[in-house]
Amino acid sequence: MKTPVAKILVEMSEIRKAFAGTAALKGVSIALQSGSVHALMGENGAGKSTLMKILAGVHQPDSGAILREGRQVVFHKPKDALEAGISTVFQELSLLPNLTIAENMFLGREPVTAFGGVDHRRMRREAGKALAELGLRLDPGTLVSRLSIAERQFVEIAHGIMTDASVFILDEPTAALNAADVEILNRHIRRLKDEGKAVVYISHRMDEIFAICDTVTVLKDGELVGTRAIAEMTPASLIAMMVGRELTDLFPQRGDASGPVVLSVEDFRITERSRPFSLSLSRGEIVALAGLEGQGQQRFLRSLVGQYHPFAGRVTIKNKPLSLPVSPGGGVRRLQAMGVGFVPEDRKEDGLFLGLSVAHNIAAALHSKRSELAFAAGYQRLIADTMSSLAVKASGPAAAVGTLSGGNQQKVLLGRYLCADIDILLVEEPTRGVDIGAKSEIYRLLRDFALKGGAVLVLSRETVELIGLCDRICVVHNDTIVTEMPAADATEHNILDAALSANGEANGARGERR
Amino acid sequence: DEVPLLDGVTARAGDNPTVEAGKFKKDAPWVIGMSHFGVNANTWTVQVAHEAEAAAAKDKRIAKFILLDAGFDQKKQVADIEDLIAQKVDAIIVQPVTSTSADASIAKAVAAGIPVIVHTGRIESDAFTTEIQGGAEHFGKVMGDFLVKDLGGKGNIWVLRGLAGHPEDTNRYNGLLQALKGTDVKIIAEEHGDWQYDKAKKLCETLYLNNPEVDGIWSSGADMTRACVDVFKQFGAKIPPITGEGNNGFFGQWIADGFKSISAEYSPAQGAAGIRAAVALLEGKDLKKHYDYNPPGWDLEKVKKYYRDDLSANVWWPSELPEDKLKEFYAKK
Amino acid sequence: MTALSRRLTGARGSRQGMWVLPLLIALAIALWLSLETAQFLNGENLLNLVPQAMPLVITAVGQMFVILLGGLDLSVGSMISFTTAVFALGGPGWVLIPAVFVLAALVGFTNGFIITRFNVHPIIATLSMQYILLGITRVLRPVSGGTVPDIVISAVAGSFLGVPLPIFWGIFTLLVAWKLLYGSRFGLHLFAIGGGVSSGVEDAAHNFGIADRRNIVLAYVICACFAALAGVFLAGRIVSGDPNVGLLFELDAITAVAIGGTQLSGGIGSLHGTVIGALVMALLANGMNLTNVSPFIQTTIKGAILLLVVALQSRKKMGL
Amino acid sequence: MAAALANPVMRRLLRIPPAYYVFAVLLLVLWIARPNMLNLNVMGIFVRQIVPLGILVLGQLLVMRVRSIDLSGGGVILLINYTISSGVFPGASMTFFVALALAIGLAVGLFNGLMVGVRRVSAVIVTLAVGIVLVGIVQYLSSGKPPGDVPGMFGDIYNTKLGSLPTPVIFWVAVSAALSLFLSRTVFGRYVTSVGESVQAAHFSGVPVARTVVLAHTLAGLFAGIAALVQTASIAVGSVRVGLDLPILAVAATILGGVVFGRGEGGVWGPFFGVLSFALLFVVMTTFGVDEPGKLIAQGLIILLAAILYGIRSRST
Ligand SMILES: Nc1ncnc2c1ncn2[C@@H]1O[C@H](COP(=O)(O)OP(=O)(O)OP(=O)(O)O)[C@@H](O)[C@H]1O
Ligand SMILES: Nc1ncnc2c1ncn2[C@@H]1O[C@H](COP(=O)(O)OP(=O)(O)OP(=O)(O)O)[C@@H](O)[C@H]1O
Ligand SMILES: O[C@@H]1[C@H](O)[C@H](O)CO[C@H]1O
Ligand SMILES: [Mg+2]
Ligand SMILES: [Mg+2]
Repeated sequence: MKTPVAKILVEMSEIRKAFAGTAALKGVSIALQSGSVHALMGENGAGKSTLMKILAGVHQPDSGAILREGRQVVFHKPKDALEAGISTVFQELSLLPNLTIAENMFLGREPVTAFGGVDHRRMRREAGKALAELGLRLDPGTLVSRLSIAERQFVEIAHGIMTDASVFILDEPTAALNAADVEILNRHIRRLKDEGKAVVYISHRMDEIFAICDTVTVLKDGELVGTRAIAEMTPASLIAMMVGRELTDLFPQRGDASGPVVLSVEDFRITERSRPFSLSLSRGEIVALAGLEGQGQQRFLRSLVGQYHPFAGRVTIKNKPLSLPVSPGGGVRRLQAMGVGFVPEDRKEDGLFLGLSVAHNIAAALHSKRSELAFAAGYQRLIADTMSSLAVKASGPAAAVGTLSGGNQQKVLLGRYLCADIDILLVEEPTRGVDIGAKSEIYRLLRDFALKGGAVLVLSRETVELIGLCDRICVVHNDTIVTEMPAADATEHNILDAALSANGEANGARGERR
Repeated sequence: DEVPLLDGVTARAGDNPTVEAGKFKKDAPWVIGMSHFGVNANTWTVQVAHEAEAAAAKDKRIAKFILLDAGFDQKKQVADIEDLIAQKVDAIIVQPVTSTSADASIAKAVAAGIPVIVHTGRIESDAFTTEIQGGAEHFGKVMGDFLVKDLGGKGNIWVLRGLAGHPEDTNRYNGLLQALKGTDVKIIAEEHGDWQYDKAKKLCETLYLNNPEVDGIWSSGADMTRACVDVFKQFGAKIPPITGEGNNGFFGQWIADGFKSISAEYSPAQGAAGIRAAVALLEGKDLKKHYDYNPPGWDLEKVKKYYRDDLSANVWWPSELPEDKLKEFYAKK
Repeated sequence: MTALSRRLTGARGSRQGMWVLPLLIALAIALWLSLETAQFLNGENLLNLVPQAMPLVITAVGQMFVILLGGLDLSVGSMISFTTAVFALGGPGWVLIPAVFVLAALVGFTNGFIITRFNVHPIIATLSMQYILLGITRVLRPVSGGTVPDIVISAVAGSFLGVPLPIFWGIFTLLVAWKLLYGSRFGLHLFAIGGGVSSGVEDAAHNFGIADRRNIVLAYVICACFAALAGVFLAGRIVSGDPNVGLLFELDAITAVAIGGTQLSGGIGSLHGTVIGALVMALLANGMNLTNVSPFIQTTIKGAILLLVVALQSRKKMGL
Repeated sequence: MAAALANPVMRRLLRIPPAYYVFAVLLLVLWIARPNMLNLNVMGIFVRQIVPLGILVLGQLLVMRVRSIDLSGGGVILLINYTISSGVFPGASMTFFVALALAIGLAVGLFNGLMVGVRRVSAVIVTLAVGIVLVGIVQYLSSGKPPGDVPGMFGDIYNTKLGSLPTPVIFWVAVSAALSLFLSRTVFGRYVTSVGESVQAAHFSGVPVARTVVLAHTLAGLFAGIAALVQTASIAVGSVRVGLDLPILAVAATILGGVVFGRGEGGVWGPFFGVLSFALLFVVMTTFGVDEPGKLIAQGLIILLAAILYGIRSRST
């Protein structure tokens, strides 16, 4: 491998930025070198995304300077940054659902034909090539609205890294990806690095940082803690740098899972052609649904709240039958009335009221138990308690949730269901985009919930999380549960094994995505 | 022998050619089409449609009477007339929305050999076959003359106009200006009440509260007079001389409250006159090209003769509707 | 069955919105008319239909550009009246014709500028513009009248090689709109911006480096210019200036766009759908006249058919 | 500047809906030009003129807060005016007519709500079409029986006063206050806020989204029914045409009052003052004898300038 002389492609110095009076960045400096992957770490709300949005031209700094190869530049808008060769994959998914994959990938820099029209043919060809390089077999003419979240994430990544830029910013690109997908992405990041590009990589997944990064900059509360070579660091020392303490136990102790069955699913068939399966969930238990992307685990969970019509099956909740199919409009309410809460994975689209207060977001599910015409209680006490027990970092209950960092948003979302009178939780991706400190807190919250007699069914792409958090793991493949194992015995390897080679058919990791 | 079209309608003096007799003569049964400027503008416009329909129903030789409604939309009137031509009707009656918009399509109809009768409005071209021009200036002037006379040629008046941009409004207003010329009657406030009760009521209230000192009110008719009278009654003030039009509700008010007024005549039966003109042309009778409808104003005596306590406020006088129709449409329960 | 009804109404998850069903409805109306009355298929009537539908087609196509952005332009009716009023001021065609388009561009620019720079809701910005333009129009031309340049009159009434000129107006309109919408980066960017708006991420397209404000302004300019084109056409048809000719026309235009499957929340719609929507409305008006439907009941029928077409267009998203 | 903007009191002030300062400025103008008109008696009469719009706005703000719109109000008003004045219910009592009006309003609102909330069709188009159908029904009925007189009792009530204020004005204030309380205190109010912010999030947090939208529209229909009663009482006679611009004006007043699609910073009182601003604007322009084109231009400019000012301010915070 040749080692070109590293040079500084971008330097941000003394960047300050405040939102409505609260400082998000208090004089942060960072230098990005060619041929290097630079990790940006820090707890939720540390200011990572804000720093990168400034580099991407989305926000303008209150003070401080950006130097591009030594020359000072000012980015008024994203286009300016793009033109300066800085390409970004944003943390929040922001593809346009009504455009095709190809159109999204070339948006803003479409090739044109001799007649001035958009060269759709070329766009599709090149998009198809880019997708193939990422191992995706998607038709570039597909509308993004038809893609799954993980597929969208990939398209977003493809859009970001298949550009002719020299600085690439990846803000939590793997939040919706599973291990196999992450490996594909890592290959591309290494390619960029070899080509002498500078890459900024933001992730809360420690293993990824150590696998591909060269340098790490840690932020805390908008301030620079320091920049180190990854080679000098260990996961423990990095965590210590981020949180100011060593995190000994990421996962809480498992509990006693021998309570009565509260949720039982029998002879459930997700689709007409899928094989039936059964599943039961007891008080005090946390059960995982593991598997590769798009194997039916989400479809199953969401058919319980009425989003999909299952083909057949019986579901009993606390000895009361749930008649299937559940109505799409009223399913969530129906389950809430039975003491079941559903936490959707996409907190921005489906979960939170971004423009409304933390208080409103937390109390939202509490009102639903009462009649429309009833007086709405204030729940100040409960809201304050929830905020403090979840350690939500916000200026107060009146702060708009959209201004909180990703991790704190997730806590608010969970808080909504934890404080409602609920004893069964169906959770999708409990810690997507959440930093390690907050992750640990969320795991503890879920375990406490189980210890107090609750039951949790979790769906996650992070296998390690499932192993550490849960009591039992059900591996889903091809719209059915193929294996069930106690989490204590599970390893990433045997889960992946089950997920891949179920029925003896060796489906490729990237097999049937759709 | 003159064809009687409507009381108050006379052939215009001066240069007024005669439509070549027999030019449009046709054997019955006939199909007559009418393009109404806007059936549902107010109760007066509804009544015009009813008067026309009743007149057409009375004549057994008219096999079919097609009424189209432009809804005050110039574009639609052009299309309506085209659609009547496409249906090859025997005569077309046009109540123009504006003084120009229908010109081209009227010319088209005449070119297709279909006689065109224009009434309750006027158009700038003379492409039509015959017209009964509802005298808007005359209407405004009758009202203006009354005020000038009653005020002794001196005083301050409010002017309540109809729908802005509507030729009927402008022409009535021009008639007022003619009457005021050379007098000391001054317009101290001028507003558009769109001929509607609610708008006019707001205006009169506001004007009154601004400055109740007014010697007379020129109202362009329709339902505005009634509104303004109600405002003065509400404030317990003396009702100044005010002009009105042949509306039964206004008549009742005038008789009951005894203020000074005049009622300019603008009969909805012009709808029937149009049918008679069309029939005359199809019969091959002689018609002049231009007829004017410039009837004198009505005083309280005449109003009392027409007023019907048993009918609702929404009937307009004079009417040719047969008694049973009047009862059917307007009887108070 | 569900697959069929999907096909007809849905194309859910397609970018064109629902246009097949309106097309079938247009065809059904046409079929009904040709069975019901011999006059419908008669050449003269078919030739009437083109100029009757043209102003709505032109205005609706312009309106579609801003609706695709999730915007709305309520000032097009006034723009049309204003155009005819300017024409009737008198003067040679070579001065007036460019003049009205410059003025229209200015009005559209003002709309777009106010909406993008000052964060004013399109309904408020364009409603204000509706009032202001109508006021100016009433100053220029208190009542209808005046003359229109001969060239405009003959451009509407005449024919070329036996083909009536309005057909060429239609072809011109569609070509220009097609080029803007499907043959340029601008068109794609419109869909992108509207897609962001309708999915609640207002600046999604902006973050892709798209000049969103400039494109939004341009869409309002295009909308106003198409309205002016409709105004020129109408001036030629009614042969005079008229302060009221465009009254409430904005509602007809919006309705036509919506019937054609374009969604008012932005990002979904099509040019052909819009043309079909305008044709449904024109066919309905013409058909009811030909079949001698009483004017007292025409409004109800028109409303009911609107209701029917729209009720069949259920969408995934709720709202405007 | 940044520090000043950061001050929460300052930020609050900057977010005041434009309706409030438009109202204040117009009041000031009137106070300078016609101080004698600024008394409760006179103002009461002016405000009474706009009560039908004011009540219609209550429904409009409700549906706009759940991201919908209702353009059918004009049709509802016309139909109710017709049923009361046409004599199709001879000898019916006042109570009957009131009940009938409310029933018509509720039924139309419910229909709108089902179409928008359950079938999810375009609210602009469906309510526009419903309005057209209602107007059409009146046109059809009036071909057989044109509208006539309104029972005298309507006008009599309309003209009463409580103290120095006209009853309709007090009624409007009371209904507005009731709605304001209803929205701020009940579970339904929270639902409205939730649905307005995000339909998806509302759904997943257990808000009955469709029912909320249906109810909002149904209430809007009810308000249109009430507006129709007031309007009918004020004209005291039937009509075949009613201002089609009424619903659009209601939208404008609502937005001036700080309520836009989905968001409701102006609450109920913002739009309330939006309506009052329109009332004052009319009075001021009539007082100054502004002619028809001038009125249109002034009205457009004032709405626009207020919206621009608000837009700049809300953007800067
Ligand atoms: N648009 C905004 N308006 C107001 N406050 C904001 C805005 N964007 C970010 N903030 C605030 O700035 C701080 C930094 O947020 P940022 O999103 O940069 O954090 P982060 O480090 O990316 O966190 P995470 O790991 O959760 O993504 C947070 O307190 C957040 O609430
Ligand atoms: N929502 C917002 N809040 C505050 N400031 C904003 C907002 N949107 C844009 N700006 C600022 O306004 C300025 C201009 O924005 P924008 O990039 O949209 O400009 P533009 O002239 O429209 O560019 P283009 O023509 O490329 O679209 C930038 O400084 C940007 O930060
Ligand atoms: O032109 C008509 C009549 O003159 C009547 O005054 C009513 O209103 C107008 O529409
Ligand atoms: Mg972040
Ligand atoms: Mg921009």
